[in-house]
Amino acid sequence: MNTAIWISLLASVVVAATPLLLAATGELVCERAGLLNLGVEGMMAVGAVCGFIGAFHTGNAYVGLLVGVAAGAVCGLLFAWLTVQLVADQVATGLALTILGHGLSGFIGHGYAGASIAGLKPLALPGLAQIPLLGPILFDHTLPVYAALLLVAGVHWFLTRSRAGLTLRSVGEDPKVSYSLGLRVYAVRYAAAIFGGAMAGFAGAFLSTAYTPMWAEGMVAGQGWIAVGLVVFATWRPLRLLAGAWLFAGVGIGQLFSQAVGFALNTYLLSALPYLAVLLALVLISRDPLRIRLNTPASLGRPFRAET
Amino acid sequence: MQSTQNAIAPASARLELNAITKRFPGVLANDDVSLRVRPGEIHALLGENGAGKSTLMKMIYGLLAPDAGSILWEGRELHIDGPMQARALGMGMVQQHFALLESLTVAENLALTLNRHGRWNPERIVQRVAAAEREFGLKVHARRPVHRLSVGERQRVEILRCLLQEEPLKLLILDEPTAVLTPQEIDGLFAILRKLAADGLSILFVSHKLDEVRALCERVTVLRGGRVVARRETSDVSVEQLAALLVGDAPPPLRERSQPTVEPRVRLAVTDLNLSTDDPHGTALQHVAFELRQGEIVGLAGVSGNGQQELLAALVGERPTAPQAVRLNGRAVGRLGVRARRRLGLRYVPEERQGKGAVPELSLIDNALLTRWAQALRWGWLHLGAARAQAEALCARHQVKQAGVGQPAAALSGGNLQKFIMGRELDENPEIFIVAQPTWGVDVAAARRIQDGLLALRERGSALLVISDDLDELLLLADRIVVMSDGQVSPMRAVGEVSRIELGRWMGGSRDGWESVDDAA
Amino acid sequence: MRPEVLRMRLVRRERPSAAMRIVAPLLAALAAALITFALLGLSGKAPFGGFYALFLAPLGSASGWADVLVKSAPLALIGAGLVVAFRARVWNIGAQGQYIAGAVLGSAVVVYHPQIASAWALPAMVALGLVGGMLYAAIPAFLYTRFNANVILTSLMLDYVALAGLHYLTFGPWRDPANFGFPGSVSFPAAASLPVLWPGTQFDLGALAAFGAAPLIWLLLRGTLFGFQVRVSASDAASTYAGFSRARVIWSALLLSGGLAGLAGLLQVAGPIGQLQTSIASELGFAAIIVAYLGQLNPLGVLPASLLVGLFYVGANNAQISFGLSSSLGELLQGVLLFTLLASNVLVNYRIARGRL
Amino acid sequence: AEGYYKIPLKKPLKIGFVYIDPIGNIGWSYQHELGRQYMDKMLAGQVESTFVENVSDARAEAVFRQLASSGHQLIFTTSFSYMNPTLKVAKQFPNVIFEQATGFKTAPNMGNYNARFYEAQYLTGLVAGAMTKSNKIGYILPFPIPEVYRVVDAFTIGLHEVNPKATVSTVWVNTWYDPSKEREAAQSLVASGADVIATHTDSPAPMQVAEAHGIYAIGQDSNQLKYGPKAQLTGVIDTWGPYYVETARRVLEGRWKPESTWGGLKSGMVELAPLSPVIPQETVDLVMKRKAEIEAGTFNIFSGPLYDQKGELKVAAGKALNDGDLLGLQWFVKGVEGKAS
Ligand SMILES: Nc1ncnc2c1ncn2[C@@H]1O[C@H](COP(=O)(O)OP(=O)(O)OP(=O)(O)O)[C@@H](O)[C@H]1O
Ligand SMILES: Nc1ncnc2c1ncn2[C@@H]1O[C@H](COP(=O)(O)OP(=O)(O)OP(=O)(O)O)[C@@H](O)[C@H]1O
Ligand SMILES: [Mg+2]
Ligand SMILES: [Mg+2]
Repeated sequence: MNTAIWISLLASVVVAATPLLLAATGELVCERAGLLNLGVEGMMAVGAVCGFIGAFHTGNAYVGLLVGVAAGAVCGLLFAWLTVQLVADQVATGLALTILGHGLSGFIGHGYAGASIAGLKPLALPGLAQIPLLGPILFDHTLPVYAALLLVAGVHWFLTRSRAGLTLRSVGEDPKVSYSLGLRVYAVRYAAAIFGGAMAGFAGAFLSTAYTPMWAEGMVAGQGWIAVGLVVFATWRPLRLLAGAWLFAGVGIGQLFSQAVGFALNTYLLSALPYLAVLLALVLISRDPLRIRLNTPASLGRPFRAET
Repeated sequence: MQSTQNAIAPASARLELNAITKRFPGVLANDDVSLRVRPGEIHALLGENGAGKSTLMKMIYGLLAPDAGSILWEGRELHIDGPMQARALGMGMVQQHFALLESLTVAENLALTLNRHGRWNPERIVQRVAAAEREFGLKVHARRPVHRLSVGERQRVEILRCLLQEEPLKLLILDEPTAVLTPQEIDGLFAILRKLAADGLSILFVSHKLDEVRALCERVTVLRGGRVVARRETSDVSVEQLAALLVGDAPPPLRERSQPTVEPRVRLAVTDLNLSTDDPHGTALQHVAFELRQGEIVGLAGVSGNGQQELLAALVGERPTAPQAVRLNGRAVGRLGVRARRRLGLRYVPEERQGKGAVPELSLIDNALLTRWAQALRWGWLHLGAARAQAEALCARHQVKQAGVGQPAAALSGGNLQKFIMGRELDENPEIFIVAQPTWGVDVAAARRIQDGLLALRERGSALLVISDDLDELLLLADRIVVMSDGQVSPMRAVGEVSRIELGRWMGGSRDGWESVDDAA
Repeated sequence: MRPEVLRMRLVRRERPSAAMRIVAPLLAALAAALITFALLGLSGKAPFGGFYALFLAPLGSASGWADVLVKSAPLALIGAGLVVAFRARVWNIGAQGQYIAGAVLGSAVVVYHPQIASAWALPAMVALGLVGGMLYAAIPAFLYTRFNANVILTSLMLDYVALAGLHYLTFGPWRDPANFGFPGSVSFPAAASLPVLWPGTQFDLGALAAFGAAPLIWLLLRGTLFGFQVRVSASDAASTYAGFSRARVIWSALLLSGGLAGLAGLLQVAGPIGQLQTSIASELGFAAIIVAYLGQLNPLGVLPASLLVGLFYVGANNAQISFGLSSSLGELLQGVLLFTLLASNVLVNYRIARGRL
Repeated sequence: AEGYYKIPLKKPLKIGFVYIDPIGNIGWSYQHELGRQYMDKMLAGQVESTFVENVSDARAEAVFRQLASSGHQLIFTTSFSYMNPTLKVAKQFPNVIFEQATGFKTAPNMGNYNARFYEAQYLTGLVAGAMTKSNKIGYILPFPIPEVYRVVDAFTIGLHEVNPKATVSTVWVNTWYDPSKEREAAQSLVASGADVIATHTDSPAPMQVAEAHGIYAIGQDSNQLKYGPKAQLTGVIDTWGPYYVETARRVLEGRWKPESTWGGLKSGMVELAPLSPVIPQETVDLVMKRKAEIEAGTFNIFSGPLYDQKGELKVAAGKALNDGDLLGLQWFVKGVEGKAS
């Protein structure tokens, strides 16, 4: 195989990992604040349809992205309202959000199925895109692809280096203690949920305005679930998320490519390969229970209410 | 001190509580409580378990809202919207239960409440911690994660947090800050507090240790059943009088200790016990050896975090060891688990009550079964009817105040929960009984009852190991005493033959006199 | 200015309000009805008719009830198992995969004996269905207890693997040879099919049995040592103290919930579906998670919760047929009702007072 | 008269349609929906129709039953996976007539219908053969069922007729519909050198990939021109309307009997999407010629000699596969690369 093929495949992997990265990074932040939002799939669907509609009516896919982000943020807000304000169960609320998001996206997207838009165009980064090998793999993509990479780096920095990140981690570890230290537990959890929703919306809008510029019910097709899984895989650390998303997308594309070049293997096995690869990697990295326990936000999924 | 106090007119009280009332479901926690604290005053709040001290402190700090009454802060009425605002006003609080985040480092924990307005620079915080360590003489490891700290060190971090506070600190609330500190640390802390008070800081101090209160505080307010029953200048009252005010009458005297009559059998023997830890900063046990005889209480002293937890885990079967390292009645049990050792007559009470000694979410019925389920099992079914009766009997026998055994354990006050847990184990008349921190945070009367229970068990011929940070308690209860330090235990000494000074040195890490006794033995 | 709704203050009740357990769902239904009306109005449909078709009409006829029961049965069965897992803090979200595994292993009897007429066929299939689900759930149990691999992730990934496996079998070696290359096993003969108890509907013995699981699980949790272990596993340290092995609880919880999911799978293929097909599962596994939580992790609560979700399914069909409501609107309104239910639940444990957050 | 299945009719005739996915505006179910709307228009006043979309196989039986018991007397079930549930419900509702798409089982009150997509796909193969430069065609496949083998084989036969050197690379995605995965499959095919992409899955994502890479693609189910204005060479369009009208009429007139209908280009059940202007005229002529021959029944696509992937002779010269063979077709012809399932 020549280098051009490798480059083209790796570039595809980077793009295919983008929606997973966006959604998973949002979910990671949300979970680090102690909120387990299983509604990523539904929020992505809403982001996808709203992003598409935005792009369709304005003729500008970037506007579409913004609309998708905003719609996702509203979903996140709804989740926060239920789970933070009304102390509803997080697991049930997340699953309900998935159903609601599916239904809502189908409902408002009804007239848009089958419509077409001009999708986002790649923006080759001047200078960077000319780097041999790395340039075309990393720096010749649409905006959300860069955004996802920056997001991972930014969230990593945020969590490890910033005051707000420290506050967020504290809230996720022990909201009761954080509250008694004078931290704004509710505000932090709201913000985290909204951010998580916004990024899921971003991921959905990326699908409908850039990856496969169109709208159809069910187009998210389980990627939200994979994103949730990747957060666990990454043991709540953003850089591992990058590894997980690339691994998943890489094995997925690798198996398709191997078929395309006539590599004969059981195709069902190939289909299952990305999941098996994530499983195997997880087993290999899960050795140290203490590390995992410390990385897991201790209050994940638990409600918090200040007693008065 | 006396002079500053007189110099400040009552009108300029820093904090004034007027007729505060707070009701919890089924409990009137504070009833018409009024209190004044002046700048520079160290004010003690005393009361039995459940008297309402923590509740009152939480209302000042904004963690709870009063149902009625008003709080004046520097003369103005205060409507606090939460701790955030309280801190902005210059309040700091060390809560009864640690308010630390386990996975963060000490510096991060401190940073959370620091530097709110200035530029964010974690490195500066490490430096400030170092400076504060020197200034206040409170040693902490700034870069160490909290989950690796000993209890004492955690307490120091808590105190440091308040001392480092940026908004000029005007009121410091300390809810039982000394329960886990060594005597030396307590002295150090008191020196700091006195100095700060001299600079005008007001301090509210909650403790069950009456001599401390007398040593530190100028005035004391005593709560009983949520009401103020006395206000005194500490110079006017003795410890005995304080104790009487607290409980309404004097605590019952401890029973007379009898001397063992026959040559006692060895119940528990530990020989060359070594145990590594999975945690690089945990304490590994090295060559631990001692024995426990029928009819005696052995006290295990030491600053917590020196391997006591690991030792307990190894003795009771939570962590396996070499088979011969631990023997019960002569039988090597190093490989046996908790259940098997319990069947062999060993029972224990861990130091964590909520979450280990009892499951907070579960009812008292379930909690009464926690270590006794094997007895309630009939043909694979748990006899819940019998279990309820058992739980009720347990509460009645040990004077556990509760609102029904169907209620969750979380609803018990700390002292009552401890009585419940101790009662559950004592009722089984274990041949070998290991208990950690039997009276932590328990009021004087309840502590007496618990200690009495331990002595009674000793009289019935059981062997007891009491692990405690409280040296006085050990000297009161134990026949023989060993000190644990850095994963090793000192030679065992009869209580009458050893001085507090020597024990204190050993607790501080000295090895003087270890070999000599070993040779002699 | 913060909106008024953010200003309400929730005060924890002394104990959960029994009255609110009844009132809250009614309030939720009312709120959902209002939102439904608004949405139907927006999409130009008659509000009352739509609401009726969606949530009430299925209960107006005997066959509607039968349909609801048939849809609810697997949810009740899987949900009851998940209650045990979730109570034991074992996050098995792989019921979908375990369901498939049970269906597959149980179907093996028919695939290898297409003409089977023995009275042992069904019992053997039921046993294999249970075992299939258990074996599949044993994988996350093993990976967790041996390698510490997170159960959420392993069980989720295994869902997809199970689906691929099902595809392999139904499109490959287990395909009915007489079917012109169509996917799916042979149709199950009478001896391998559950007897229909309610003629003219799909309500069969399996559905009836499925509803029996919840009370049994209730008894199990309440009265047995295992149930006690599950309750105590709310705290790891307390479990250790009691002398319970966490690994054993994890294994048991996964095997039990997996076994019931597998059984549900078998009861579907040997019942309403009648063959091992490519798409036997749809979203049952996930719906069952909602059922478990809607039932407040109480095995008995699972029964009404499963009936509600079953009603959703039937109502959505019904609303399309008799009212021309799009499937997405049906799904949307289900989501709305779930949300209002979850939101109103707060009233069971809290009462509302004015004031700060 | 002869063999007609009569039911006591209520007028207007209520007709139910069941779709496997949401209708959307493109793809398999949408084409059926267009057919339903066409029927409504043509038989206005005589029929009343209802549809239920997004009905998974697991829910199918209950939906059929609900339709049958709510007065629908003719029910079209439009997925191959609905065959067994349709049969089961048909037995219980003798006064309702069922028509199931792309299956093969019948009952006294149940017929089936299918379209010869492969006829059109053969023609698109002719086009692809003329247009490929890399001589590598990519084909994205859902699941190994005979329909898929038929279209791939017919396509390849057409391809080789024009360009014997060209090969078809297949990628199984094991899903009918997943835009992201279909896109990734198309990208992999492009990376491996394919310059024409065909698909038997349902989303237009492969068309978009082709458009983005400046290569060609063959449409599927619906006209996908708007997703690939430059890329779409032509495509297969399913047209069910006339069949629905005809069937409803028969039921109304008491002339219905259970049959297996398999319509192709001739009956209009399958149509060819407009040919792209970039296709050379000689190819267009060839396509038109073959189309006419197929419609006239003078040309059999599957006539021998046909070799399988390993080069073994499967159909000797002078022989041809009949409908029965095609119904259960399970192998790829020579020139198709990749695993046969
Ligand atoms: N959040 C709460 N809900 C219900 N009851 C409570 C709550 N907090 C405190 N109480 C009750 O209020 C009373 C006072 O409790 P408080 O914690 O103030 O006692 P305390 O004096 O601090 O006791 P201790 O010495 O054990 O710390 C107790 O009866 C306790 O059970
Ligand atoms: N929900 C509750 N219902 C009934 N009683 C409670 C409840 N929560 C707490 N309590 C009681 O109130 C007491 C005080 O609770 P809390 O958790 O505040 O502990 P505390 O001993 O006062 O320590 P701190 O000063 O750190 O708060 C507990 O010991 C318990 O008896
Ligand atoms: Mg207290
Ligand atoms: Mg207390």
